[in-house]
Amino acid sequence: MANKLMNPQQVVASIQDGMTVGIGGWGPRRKPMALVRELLRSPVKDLTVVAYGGADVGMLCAAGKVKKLIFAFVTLDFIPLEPYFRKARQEGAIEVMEIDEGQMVLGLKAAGMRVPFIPTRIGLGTDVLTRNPQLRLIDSPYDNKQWVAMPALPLDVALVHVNRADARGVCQISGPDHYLDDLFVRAAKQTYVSCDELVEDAAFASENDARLVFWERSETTGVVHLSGGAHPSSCAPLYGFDTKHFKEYVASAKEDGGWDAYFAKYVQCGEQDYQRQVGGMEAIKRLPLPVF
Amino acid sequence: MANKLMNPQQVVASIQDGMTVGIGGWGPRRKPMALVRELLRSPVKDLTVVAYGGADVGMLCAAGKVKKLIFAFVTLDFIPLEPYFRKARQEGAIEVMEIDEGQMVLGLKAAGMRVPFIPTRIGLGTDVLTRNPQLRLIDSPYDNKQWVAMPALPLDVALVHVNRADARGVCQISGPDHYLDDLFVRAAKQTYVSCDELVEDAAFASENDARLVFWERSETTGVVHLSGGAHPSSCAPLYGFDTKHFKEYVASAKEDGGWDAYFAKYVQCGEQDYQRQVGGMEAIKRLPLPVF
Amino acid sequence: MSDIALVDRIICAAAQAWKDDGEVLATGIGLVPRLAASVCMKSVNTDLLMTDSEAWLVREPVPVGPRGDYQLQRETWMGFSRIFDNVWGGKRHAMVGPVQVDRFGQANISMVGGDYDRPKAMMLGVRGFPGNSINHANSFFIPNHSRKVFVDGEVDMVASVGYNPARLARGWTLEETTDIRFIYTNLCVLDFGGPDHQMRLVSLHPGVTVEQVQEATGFDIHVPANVGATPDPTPEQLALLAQLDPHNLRATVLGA
Amino acid sequence: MSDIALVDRIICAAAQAWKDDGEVLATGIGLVPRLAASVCMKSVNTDLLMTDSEAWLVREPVPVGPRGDYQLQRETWMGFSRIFDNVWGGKRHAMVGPVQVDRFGQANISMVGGDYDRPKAMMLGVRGFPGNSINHANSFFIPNHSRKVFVDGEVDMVASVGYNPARLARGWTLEETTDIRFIYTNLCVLDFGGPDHQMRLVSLHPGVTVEQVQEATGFDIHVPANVGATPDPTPEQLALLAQLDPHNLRATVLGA
Repeated sequence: MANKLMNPQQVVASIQDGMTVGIGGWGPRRKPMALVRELLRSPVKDLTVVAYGGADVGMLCAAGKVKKLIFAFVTLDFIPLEPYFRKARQEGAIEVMEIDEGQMVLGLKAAGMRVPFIPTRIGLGTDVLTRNPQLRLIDSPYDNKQWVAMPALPLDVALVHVNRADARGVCQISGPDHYLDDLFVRAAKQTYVSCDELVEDAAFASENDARLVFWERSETTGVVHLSGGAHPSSCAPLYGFDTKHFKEYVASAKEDGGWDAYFAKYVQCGEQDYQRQVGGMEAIKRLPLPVF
Repeated sequence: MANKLMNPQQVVASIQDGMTVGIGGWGPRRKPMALVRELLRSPVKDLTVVAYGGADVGMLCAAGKVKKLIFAFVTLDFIPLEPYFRKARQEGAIEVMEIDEGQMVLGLKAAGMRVPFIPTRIGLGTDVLTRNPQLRLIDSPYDNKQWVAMPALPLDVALVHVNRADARGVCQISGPDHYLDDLFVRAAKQTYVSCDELVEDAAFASENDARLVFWERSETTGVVHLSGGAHPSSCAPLYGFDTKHFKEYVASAKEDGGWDAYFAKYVQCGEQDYQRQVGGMEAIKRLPLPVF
Repeated sequence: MSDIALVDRIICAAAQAWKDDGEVLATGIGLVPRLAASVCMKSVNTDLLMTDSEAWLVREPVPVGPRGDYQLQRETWMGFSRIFDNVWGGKRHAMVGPVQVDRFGQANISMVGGDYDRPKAMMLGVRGFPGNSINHANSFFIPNHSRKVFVDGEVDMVASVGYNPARLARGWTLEETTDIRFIYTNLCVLDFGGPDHQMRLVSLHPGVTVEQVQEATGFDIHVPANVGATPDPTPEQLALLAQLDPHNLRATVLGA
Repeated sequence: MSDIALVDRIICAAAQAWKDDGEVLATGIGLVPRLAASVCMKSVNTDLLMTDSEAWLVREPVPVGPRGDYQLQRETWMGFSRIFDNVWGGKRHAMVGPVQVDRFGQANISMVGGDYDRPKAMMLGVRGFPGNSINHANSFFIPNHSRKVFVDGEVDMVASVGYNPARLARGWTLEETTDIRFIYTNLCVLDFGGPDHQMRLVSLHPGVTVEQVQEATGFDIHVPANVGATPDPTPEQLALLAQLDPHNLRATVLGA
């Protein structure tokens, strides 16, 4: 029986310069932040990143890891504007493919289904088309309308964070929403999952538990046990996002050398020191769930 | 607050000659058989039926209701060959569009998404293409391959059977599989649901209950309370399919005038007499769940 | 002047947006639109669907702010993937807050500035605007009616489709691509019922003049012969608002 | 002759079909394929995925027939909609039982007869054969090796794609469209490893001759210089089979 347990360094070692990396979660919610921090510590560069973006995207931009960003939004929700993403865009530091949230769904679905595109009306009449001339309009053989052919968005690697997983790669998301994580996973050649809890194989035997498993273990390449691995993003129902930490992160962007200071304090130090500095797992578990 | 309660006669009154009717369930599992029986009693004709077919399709064929059948299979599972569907095909009595199970998924999805088609490799190299010249091959703007453009399968009406519903049209399927019922519902202009149990609006408040609701009530046009309404098909976990009844049904097809006799005994009589003849709700509830 | 708080007037006016929609998902993005949808569902159109703004459809609107021991009245799982099923089916009417709107009703929340590659101010990205706008009905809430919002020419990044014939794809009509219902601002209520979908003044809030509105708008609006006043909320609506916003979060949204 | 039951020999030979597949969904349609997949998952390739043949992936194969107090070892919900996600991703190897197979490996479970509009014998329909065959690996089980199954010419309704260059769509290669692994019959084991994907004899069951196989096949098969015998099951495999088929349902599938 395959044992897929890995450490974060092994995950990052399988990500090469120029790869396309999809990141699960949504804004400041259930982002694989510990894996992102490990990526920040690595020499990897020139990534194409696909995400419903939050601080994951901001940090990767700040660290110069992003060549191209495929996105519909980047936001921290309670702080609408992500500061380092903003800076990267305003400085013209990254290429972008800016698309609708639902177009990203279709692109990931197409990749998972191994088709080149899915037709959609989304984008017609908007600058999504003018800013992305690679998005082609097609005729339908069944009507007289033009349709946007949303291209597949195949990923080399998907990074996601889940509540619970076993060593074989069975992953459970027990918060109210799994977002589009299953689509990221199916669109990717390799999927690396961090989990708050590592559990025995038998943990999913009840109907209710098995229903919260959203992809087959054959879609999971590696599993990293990282309690609190989504911090400072949330991982419902275990913990909310860390508004204090996010405020410090956002404030850093207003200082000269702010990113370097944040990086030195929270990233360079390694994950153990990171958790100590944010108050340890006890503090993380006390972070209240956000009320929307 | 909308009250969508109807009786079966009202459902059938909204189905007109020539309409396209999708039927939920799968083979002998969770079919809206009481609604189908009501349709058999009506003068409606020339229907195009879309289904993962079981006795629903067989009976509609036997009664001469079907002009065209869109199908991937028709089967009773433990009795592989559906006798009246078979007879209709062998007599050339119905037009057919015979497609792959997954192509039907794509066609229903396309209809629900309101796009004319979804590209797929399914069907290439097979007689699904030669027998359905209306299925067009298209070029992709993003590669050099030909793809099958699986057309949308929009439905005028969807008929489905669920475990529990409220009068507003919130529907819960609590068996292990909802099959593709949500896709039938989203592909349809009007959806009529029969339910084993009619419950209060508050019945779905827990997370586990709300997760077993697979479409918004805005997709439900009408609700009919019909305990045992799936019989002789199954409605897990409430009751299994009625093998004895199915055997009698299958045997009838071997007799001259067999359908007329079955119809007179089990359909013409109305639903109350039907249930009495099959042993009443107590007998239906005792039907063991099938073991696959 | 009226002694009704302006924000309450706007919310209760905006609660009429879904009046004739029947059973659609009402999504109000931001406090004012969400309260408007909530008031509507409780009093104007009780068939509306709403979420808890997270992952569940609920039988009754969830009060905004800290909930104390309030229990969610769930009726359907409605995570993001399900939301797209709903959007693509068209049975939704969203009320959103764009940063720019032009005379075609084209709206922008993505970026501001003339150079797309180096925006003067990067904002959120287009989010779901392209898909929402072409799939279902939309209304807007604009807390700061001004020429910075209602821009001359086109918005800097057209995130949602408007009534702009020049951008129409082959085979489509403007009526198929675009369904913008109402715009609620701190000055007035507008729609696109003028000639050729021109933006039209529907009603003025107390103390606001037609000239003020036109002055604060970067393009000509259609002014019908008789423009009424935005009605006062009823006492019942105000009582509902107090229940739905128990912490009075709405008091500061217009920058009090 | 061997004292090993033929059906046990076939099941244990067929259990090798998934040997080198790694972590894929093994779907065995019908008793023999399902028991073959079950034996494989318990002994040959423990990374396999299997379902309970209803709606759940399970950690261990479910014994066939009435289950008594056996408890399902669920690991993932796997209703039909999820199965299609898996199929379309390609990580599956199914073993199915077609009614007709031709020299290209094209298979049929739909209908028999020369007139599609009035079949001589209507069967199931194409089911998932078109999608399975072009998306993932497939093997066949044929309990009655004969010219009625292995037909001359093409099957009456090509439900699954085979190695037929005449049916290749533009831009595709046979290696992309078709991946037929093994055919297990009551006489022998076959694959498509002959020249130009010709059907090839892999092994003969005890007491069966090459001539018998060729005689029972409606087209020429490739016979390599040395054709071995289908191996005996090991005692461990037979013990597993007894666990997985506690009611000995397999005793009658070859028409004993």
